[in-house]
Amino acid sequence: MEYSYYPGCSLKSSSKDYAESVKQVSDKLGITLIELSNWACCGASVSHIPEESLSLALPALTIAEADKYSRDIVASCAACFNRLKSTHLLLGKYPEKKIETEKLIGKNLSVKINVKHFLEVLFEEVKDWDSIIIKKLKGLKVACYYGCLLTRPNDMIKDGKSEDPRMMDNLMEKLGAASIDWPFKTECCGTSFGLSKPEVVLKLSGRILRSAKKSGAECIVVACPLCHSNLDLRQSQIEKYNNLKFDLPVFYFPELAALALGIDYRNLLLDKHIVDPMPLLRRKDLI
Amino acid sequence: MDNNNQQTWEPKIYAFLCNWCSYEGADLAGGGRRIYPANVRIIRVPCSGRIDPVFILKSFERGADGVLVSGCHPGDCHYTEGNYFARRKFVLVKKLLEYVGIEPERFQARWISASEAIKFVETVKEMTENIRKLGPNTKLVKNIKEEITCQ
Amino acid sequence: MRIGVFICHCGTNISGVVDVVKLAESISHYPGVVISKENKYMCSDPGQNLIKSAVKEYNLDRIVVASCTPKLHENTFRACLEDLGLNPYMLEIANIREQCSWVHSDNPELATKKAEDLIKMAIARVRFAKELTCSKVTIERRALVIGGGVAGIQSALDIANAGYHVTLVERTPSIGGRMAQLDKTFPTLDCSACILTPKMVEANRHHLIKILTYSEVEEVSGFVGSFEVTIRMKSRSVEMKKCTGCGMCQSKCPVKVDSEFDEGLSKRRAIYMPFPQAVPNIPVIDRANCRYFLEKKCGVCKKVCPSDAIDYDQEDTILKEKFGSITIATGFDLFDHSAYGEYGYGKLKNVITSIQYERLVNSSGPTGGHIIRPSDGKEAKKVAFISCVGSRDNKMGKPYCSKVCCMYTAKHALLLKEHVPDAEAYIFYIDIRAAGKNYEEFVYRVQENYRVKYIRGRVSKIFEEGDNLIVRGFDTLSGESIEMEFDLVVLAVGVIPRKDSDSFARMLNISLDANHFVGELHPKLAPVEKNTPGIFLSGSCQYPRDIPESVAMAGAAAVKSLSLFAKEFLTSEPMISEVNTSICTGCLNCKNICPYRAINEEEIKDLDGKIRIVAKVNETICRGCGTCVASCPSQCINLKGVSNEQILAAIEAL
Amino acid sequence: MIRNGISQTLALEIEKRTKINVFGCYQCGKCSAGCVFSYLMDTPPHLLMRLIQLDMREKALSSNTFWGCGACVTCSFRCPREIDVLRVINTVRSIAIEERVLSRNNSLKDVPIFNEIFMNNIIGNEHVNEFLLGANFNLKSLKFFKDISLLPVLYKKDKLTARKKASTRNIKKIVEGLKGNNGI
Repeated sequence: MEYSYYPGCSLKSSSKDYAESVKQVSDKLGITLIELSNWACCGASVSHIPEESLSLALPALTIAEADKYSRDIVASCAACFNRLKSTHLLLGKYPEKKIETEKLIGKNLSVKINVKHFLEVLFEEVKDWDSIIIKKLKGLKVACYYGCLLTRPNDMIKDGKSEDPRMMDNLMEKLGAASIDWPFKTECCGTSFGLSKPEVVLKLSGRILRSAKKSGAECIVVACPLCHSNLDLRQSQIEKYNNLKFDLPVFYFPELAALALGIDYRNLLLDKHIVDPMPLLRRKDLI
Repeated sequence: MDNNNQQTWEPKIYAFLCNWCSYEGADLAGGGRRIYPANVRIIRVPCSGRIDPVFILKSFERGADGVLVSGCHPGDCHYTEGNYFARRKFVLVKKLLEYVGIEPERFQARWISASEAIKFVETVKEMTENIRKLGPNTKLVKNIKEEITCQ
Repeated sequence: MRIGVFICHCGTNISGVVDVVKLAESISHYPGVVISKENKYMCSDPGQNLIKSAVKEYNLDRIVVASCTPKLHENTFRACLEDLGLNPYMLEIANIREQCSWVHSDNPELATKKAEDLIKMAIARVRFAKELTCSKVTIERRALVIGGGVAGIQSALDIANAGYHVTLVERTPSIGGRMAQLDKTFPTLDCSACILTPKMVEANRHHLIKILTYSEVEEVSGFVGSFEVTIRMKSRSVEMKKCTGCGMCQSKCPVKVDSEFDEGLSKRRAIYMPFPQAVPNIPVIDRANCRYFLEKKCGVCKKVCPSDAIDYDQEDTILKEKFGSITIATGFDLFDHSAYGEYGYGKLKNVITSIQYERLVNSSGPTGGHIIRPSDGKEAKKVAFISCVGSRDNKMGKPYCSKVCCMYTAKHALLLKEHVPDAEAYIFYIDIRAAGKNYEEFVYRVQENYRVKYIRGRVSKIFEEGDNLIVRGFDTLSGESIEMEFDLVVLAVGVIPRKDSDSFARMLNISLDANHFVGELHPKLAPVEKNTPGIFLSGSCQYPRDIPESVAMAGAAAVKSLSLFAKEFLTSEPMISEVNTSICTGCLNCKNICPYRAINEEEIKDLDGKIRIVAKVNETICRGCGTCVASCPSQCINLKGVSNEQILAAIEAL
Repeated sequence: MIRNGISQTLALEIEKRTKINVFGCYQCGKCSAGCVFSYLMDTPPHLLMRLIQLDMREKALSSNTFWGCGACVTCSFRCPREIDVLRVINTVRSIAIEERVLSRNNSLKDVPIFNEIFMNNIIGNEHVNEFLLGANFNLKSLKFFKDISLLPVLYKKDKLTARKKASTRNIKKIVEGLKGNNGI
């Protein structure tokens, strides 16, 4: 199936590895992601934007752009997905907000197309994983980390249990990995406080890493570039701050899917990860 | 009432009110001495479910400029569910009136409880004003000259 | 037809705005009106005497009184007509006070015009008035009580002690209900079983009470004074007459399933008594789990039974009986906390419900009264009690306060301190609602003497870390975040209506309130009555009730039954529907929409001898809403007292 | 001290902008309990709601609740009264920015600086240039060497380059349009 693809800013800079794995997996599975040519930043988080009309206008620009093609929008960044989808929902719910936003961006909005996260797309497109998996991720203990924005407010991804989402866990189990049950699946990692008040990230992400480690995870799987940079890029800072040692590689979920689908790991830009995942993958005989 | 004289014309509104909620709401408006236009003529029925569409059509035929029907709120019906049947009927009545060319605003269905005197007063005020703007009802009106005779 | 019109000044209430004298004058010329008079106070004795003498003098047969709302004096004037030997329904009231003079005091001219219109409409209506009479109905002086908890038991006892027969129907194998599951009762800390068991025994021994356990009401028809009720007595597979209650069968049964009575904290057998003090003291076989019924093997209970009471072939018994009144005492269910994702979707082992805690703390419970945690059997030393789980929560669709949780939670914390003196108890609450007698004092005792820590703030998340639970809360009084480790968390789950309350209500044809509790006739003045006459409410089926309230309601409901039984006969409502069978086509549209199921089909013989089906109104069930009248396509059904002719005449009067 | 009764100006302003009725809040504290950022705030979310209910405008607008908020939506998501707390917090921030009310507590003074740089960044580029974002922030917040240790890694891992500047200027247009309306 064809989708309008909204990569988001991070996938163009700090998270090229995520972008690459999304591309590899969708190519392999025949999912056509057509990047919107004229997309704008979604605003990343409502807390950055001085006012609501602007926080709605930014995603609306992209929604209006996607309206042209009447294909569902796919985002792979959880924050982008959240901004696009909750804007979409809010504009559908409050017609006067829709009119206001249309005026502001100078374009009409149909709010008919859907907004999906790449995780949902993988789930909907592939029904039978067993027949296409080349290498099962046997024995890999993963902690699926959804972050706060993938499931909130109510069921952003169609997963039923927003406090204990299962979609990524189910995907990992289909790929042959063992997903562990842990309580910090949807806790916030500290978002963009990494720049403005880094202690926040060191504290909050530290708790997430600690809980994952305690629950017996060997690595963490994420669906958001910001979660990734907080847990991966800042892991050494976090270790220092908390005086703990984690050594937990952080994967994007399509990276693990790619490995299971038999895509060569050298195509995956895994070397961009800060916590080196190679020793773990080698230990598990996955590369 | 002489409907043809525009100078003295006052809208004539029939109100069919259920005995348990809306009629008591109207009584409560009286108890509170809440002034409203003297254009409404109330007909007491046991339940909004009792209101036959024929009553509404008959009212228009007899020169009513507006018809208000009101019963207990859904779920509060004294007779458990009479007002649900009423609601379904009124939707059809509204369509029928539109079909025969009567402005749908002339027919209003409301849920007014025994404690909602203010809602009753506001409804009557609003309806009187709206109908005043619409002018006299001329559709369906029969020119019945003969008075009811007595044995 | 000779109509008299009597217009009331109501002091100056009416005459201060409406020109009453002029009105009486102009009305007197109205066709059919023989006499038109006004008086200062029509409802007073002189006013009524005026009417009486006018009726006699002018030989009037119908009367219109233009005065205040009919809600006030309709009955006064009806009685006045009755005194004169006229039928009381030959009367119409024109409401020219509440709906005219009081609300149009700004424009006396228009008010007078409107008053005239209202009187004209009343005259038109009274012209079509017919004489109406009530019929008498006999009363079946036996009561049915549905539900064998403390409310049902008390109702049954109160009615039986007054000398009437009562049938008490209970769904589970024993009476006792929720109260039997409780350990102590607040605020007196009486042992719940100790005060309930004597009542259960008393009911069981009462010669006027028939207890049907393991039975359910399946169908109810009829009406006040004679409800026809079908009761299914599920087969116990044990012959009640032979069984001695020795308990041999349940000690030998090889099947173990979760005990409902112990809320899953212990196992019971497939043949079981729910608890040792069960009444009747006779087990049942749970056929869904019994190996004999599932696999046709086993049969151990039959072999070991010393009195040969086991009967695998026993069948359900259907009982049809008539009752004059029905008391609903079906009780409540508890909120299923697996709806709370933030509290672990019901998956965390050491997060238990308040009713489970009652069983834990009970010395005859599954742990012998030791407060130990389900995961590892370790004694709980630090326990969090969380209130308002599934109550005061719009997100969960439970906006109402569950009422009893504040008190039982205080009691739970106290019991923890009594059982484990060195334990720590924390109660997370939003508001403490302790408005019963001695309740507030009890809560203070728990805080002051037992040093239970009350933390004002709703808990946002509970999760496991290792063996223990982490509770994330906030003390809104100090402004401090709280993240504390606990051995055990007890959720004060809210009281909710019985899960099958919707189908139960349909069966009885009664209404439920917005929260699906059984709605009462009037929240202030008739809290134990239903809008269906002859049906009464007791206990938590109406709203969360504690024990004293349930018992009080039970007594009140019993009195309602008794005052019904004390009557010689019932009179039926005169303003009800009637079918003109000569033009009824038998479409039975009316039957389908009647909210009271008062209409049935009837076969009648035409003049030419042909049999056809027509609608027939049951006069005692019909309440006179008139929904059928407005829906009859052939206009053959009419409402006595508010007939189509009367309303159309009123419309045409202007 | 509240002497002359309580008006509702702030609450009504919020209701006008968001259609949220803050008087539904009964201060159960679940929002503050679930908020992982509440320790940063001088006024946790439930208390901010209270200040709005009491119309304590100055105190609400000068709180740092909205600078400490990470927009993780936990408060709105778990609120038993189904109040979208996050939208209320954001609206209070908007009003504070419009009225140029300064925070009475400067522990989070860098957050508005970051937000401003972020906005300028996307106004200029149509998207976020993360390197420029970080560099500008360090300059403006006078923390020149913050995260400097990460630089070589970021450089080596090619995490610093970004998407080419877009040719359109939609965001700029919108912001200018808004300025015309409200004078931000």
